[in-house]
Amino acid sequence: MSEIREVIINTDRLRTDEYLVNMGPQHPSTHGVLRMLVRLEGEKVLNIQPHVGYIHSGIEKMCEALTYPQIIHLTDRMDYLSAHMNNEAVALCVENALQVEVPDRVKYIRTIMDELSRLASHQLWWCVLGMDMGALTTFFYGLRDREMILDIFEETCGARLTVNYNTPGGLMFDIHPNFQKRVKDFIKYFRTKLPEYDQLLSGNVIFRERTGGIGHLSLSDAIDYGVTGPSGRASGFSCDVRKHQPYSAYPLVKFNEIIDLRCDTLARYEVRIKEMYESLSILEQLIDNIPEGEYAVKMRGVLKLPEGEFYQRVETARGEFGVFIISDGKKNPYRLKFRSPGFSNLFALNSMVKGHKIADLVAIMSTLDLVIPDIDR
Amino acid sequence: MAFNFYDFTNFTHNIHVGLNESFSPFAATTIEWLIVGTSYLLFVALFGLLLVYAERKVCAAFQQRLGPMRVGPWGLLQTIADFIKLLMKELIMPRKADKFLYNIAPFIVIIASFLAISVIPFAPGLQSLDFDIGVFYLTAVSSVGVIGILLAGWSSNNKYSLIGAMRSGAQILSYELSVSLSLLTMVVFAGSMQFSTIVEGQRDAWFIFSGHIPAIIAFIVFVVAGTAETNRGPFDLAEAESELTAGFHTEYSGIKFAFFFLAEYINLFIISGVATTVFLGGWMPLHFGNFESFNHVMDFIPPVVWFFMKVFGVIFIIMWFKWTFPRLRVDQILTLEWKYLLPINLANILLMALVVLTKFHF
Amino acid sequence: MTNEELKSYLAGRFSDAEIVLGNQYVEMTVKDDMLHETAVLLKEIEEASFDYLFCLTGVDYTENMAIIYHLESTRYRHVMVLKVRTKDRVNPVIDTLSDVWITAKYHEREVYDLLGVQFNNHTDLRRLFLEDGWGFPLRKDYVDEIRIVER
Amino acid sequence: MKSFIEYIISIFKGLWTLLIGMKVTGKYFFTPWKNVTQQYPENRNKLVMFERFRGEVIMTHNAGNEHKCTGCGICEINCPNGSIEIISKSALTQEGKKKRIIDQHIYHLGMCTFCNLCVKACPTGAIVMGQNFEHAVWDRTQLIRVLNKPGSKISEGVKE
Repeated sequence: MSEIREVIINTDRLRTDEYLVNMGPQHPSTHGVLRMLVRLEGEKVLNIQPHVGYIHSGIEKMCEALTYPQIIHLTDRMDYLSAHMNNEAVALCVENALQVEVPDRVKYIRTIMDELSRLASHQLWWCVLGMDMGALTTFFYGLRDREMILDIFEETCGARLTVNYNTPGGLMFDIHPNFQKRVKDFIKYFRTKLPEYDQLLSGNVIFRERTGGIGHLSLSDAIDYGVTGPSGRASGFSCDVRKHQPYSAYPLVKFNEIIDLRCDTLARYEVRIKEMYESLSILEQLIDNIPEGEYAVKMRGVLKLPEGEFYQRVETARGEFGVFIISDGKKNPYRLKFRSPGFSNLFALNSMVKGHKIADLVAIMSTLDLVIPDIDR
Repeated sequence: MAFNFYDFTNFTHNIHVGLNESFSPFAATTIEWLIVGTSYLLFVALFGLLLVYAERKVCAAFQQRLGPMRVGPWGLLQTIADFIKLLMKELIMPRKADKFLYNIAPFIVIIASFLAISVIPFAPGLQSLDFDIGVFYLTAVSSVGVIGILLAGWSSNNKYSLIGAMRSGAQILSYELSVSLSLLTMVVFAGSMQFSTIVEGQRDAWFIFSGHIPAIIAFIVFVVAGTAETNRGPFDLAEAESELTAGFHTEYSGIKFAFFFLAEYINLFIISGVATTVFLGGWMPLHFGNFESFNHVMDFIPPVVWFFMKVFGVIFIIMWFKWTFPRLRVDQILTLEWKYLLPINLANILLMALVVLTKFHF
Repeated sequence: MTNEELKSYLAGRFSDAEIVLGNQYVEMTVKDDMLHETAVLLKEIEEASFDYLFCLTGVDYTENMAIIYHLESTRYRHVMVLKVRTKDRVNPVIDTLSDVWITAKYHEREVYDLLGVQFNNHTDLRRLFLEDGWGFPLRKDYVDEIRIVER
Repeated sequence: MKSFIEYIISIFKGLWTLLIGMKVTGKYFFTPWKNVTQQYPENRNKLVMFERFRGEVIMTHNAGNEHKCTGCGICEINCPNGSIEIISKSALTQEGKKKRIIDQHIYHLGMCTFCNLCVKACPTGAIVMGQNFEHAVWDRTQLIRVLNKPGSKISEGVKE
């Protein structure tokens, strides 16, 4: 209640025909425990205030007491849909600090895993978007296809979601003998299913009417708010870390950075759909060429980073993920900061929803693709 | 008492005569009311359960799932178990709810559905109300239900419920127009508002075939508007669960929620039943001009079976809509009605009048 | 610009700032009263145009607090690190940069929440994750005997 | 007039896209044998987990009830959540020397995040990840497990 009063008192007063609605923490479309204080006039959204922190887990504080391999396993739990990329960010950061060069095999496998989890994440995003829009069937089609990727993860990494596959200096295990065959099967299968996604949702007149021209986020706003990932690229913000500061095997593959200048919900949707095609093409380029070699560099039992500051950026499915380690030479970091993409993306929401309807708020939020533990950390 | 699957007229007539012989006319009428009322209640409850089960299985099949499989063979008893669960649940009322309106709302919704169901002819002789203004009556009572929805949303003391109810009000009031106009098109064609006459007029060919283009347009408009009027499918704005959690029935639990739930499925049945009666020949078998042997085989299937086969066909199409399309936004739903369906409908009535005047039909 | 060019450019432009070439990026430390002015210049100057703030970190260095800004230019794609230290540790105060980069508004709320750094002129300085009266968990002297189990 | 034609065309185009969508769902409706869901408790007998699946930490014992755990405590150090506790005791070797051996390898399943760090760190390969994933119990105390079986001892030839 106090916050509601605060809004009434501090910001401009509620007019007679305006009212406040709490969306969340338990609401079907917030995808977790996010609460938004929505100021409405009839169906029209005037203003929203996101309130986060319902599942704040203090990961940054916990990391100050953990060793680097242990930190990696915690990053699974932030953006659980991009677990591989989060793992990789910390692993790369530690490797850069220790100046360890990992074998090519590791780079290739890491890139393949990144793209697989990007695909899995985008699939889940697609089906959840459909569900938020009221097309419930998309949910099951998306999950059906995602299941194949999760099976690949389970076979090679031993877990489906919290994989913890990267370690400083390499990988936890070598790939499973079936890995390449399964990935190839998946690529073949998913190439036939992606057009169905288009037929079911992208082409649908109701869907296009509902998303086109909704939720405008201009380029300057996107940069100012730090909106990255597919959401930022749909505003014309060229922010793909894979292109600008390539890591792992990304310098070796050819792919396009999908940029859309329409800045609306439909653009954010189409950027992600096109990114799925790009991910498939990256997988096709890499999967047959995994070089032979070691799957991990032999590292010391207790990793101690040299004194200094180390930053590593990677591109997760939601945008730019950063790890900032300040080390004082001990086995655990002095301060560790995660720059999570969802955090910046969420707060751009307010500038996008003004004047739209409640249903648009749900659609816009869906195309931002928020994962709440990523925001709360 | 002769029992005949092909024509219930004698059967119902015999009951009527038998009751009048044994009791005074007043008592006989009362007993008839009770029998009819009970049979409708039973029918609605059982058919509602069946429809819920069918919806789950159909939606599961669309989504490559199996649907309920645990309770009973193929999960057949699942909805009964759910119904028992709903009966046993606690009835919770929000603290500042308007008690009287809150309690009465589910009944208004379900009574409106019962009123509407009474004019639908299931088979020859199996129709409780056969007005000469049947179509008019149907359009009138089917719009009463929205009052219950509005009351439910208003009295719940919940903003989500209120938004849902207001959406539903705007939606049903507009789509009522399209439903009535598309029915009116067929009334122009049939030349009667009485359901039995309308069905009788389709003995040789169903209206959707004999009325060709305008009838098909009217059918499509009717199915779309009917879907919207039952708050289903892509038009389920009133209970859009990703936006409004559960819309107007957010605060209802237990049997009161079950009433809303049941009413939704009865409405689905009514819309399909009316579509069947007016466009698809009601309980009339499928006849093709001069194919005598084919027509004879079709006659062999009892009219009740014909009626329910067609009803399930229409219900399946409406379910197909629901499980395929994304939901519309509230302004788009009104755009669809006022800028698309209504002009099409008006033009269609003119076209139908022309067709009738020029006798350019089969 | 490469890191060396950027370093020499910044050294010429901001004479009283301390500029070093770190592990990856050029790191520039400014006085806390110069922070806002420097940030505006970094964003506005044509050659620098650091318009994208991608990371804002608060650090507790036991004698004072540091705020570290990671900046990137979306036009030239060069990256620099802007650092500032507060004068006081117990009641650290610093100028907000939320009017320069909007995203800083929320990152600063996070820093305020976890480290207790006050930002001058911040329009909406409330706690982000934790309740009022929780304490500042990322400070090195934070103790919480109930929730933190030392091993 | 032009806008009127566009209006008519937009209706038909819209209807066409809707029909395409219905074609996709309809295709799956009429091929129910392609359903993808599995009925979990019923298919339990046929359910095979991947060999690397991380369900729980177990300690392998051979036929003679011998394990390979020396009680060195490396897994305890490597565990990020403190879900492993090693309680050791001192015992006399055959030569009469005093030596620390494992008494109880306590594993708190409720705290475990299945990160595989303990298994990776174990110098003798005593603990491995098991495939069992059905961890529901009635009482939280049942989540605390002792991994070395009662009466077990360290097998011969394991390097200390």
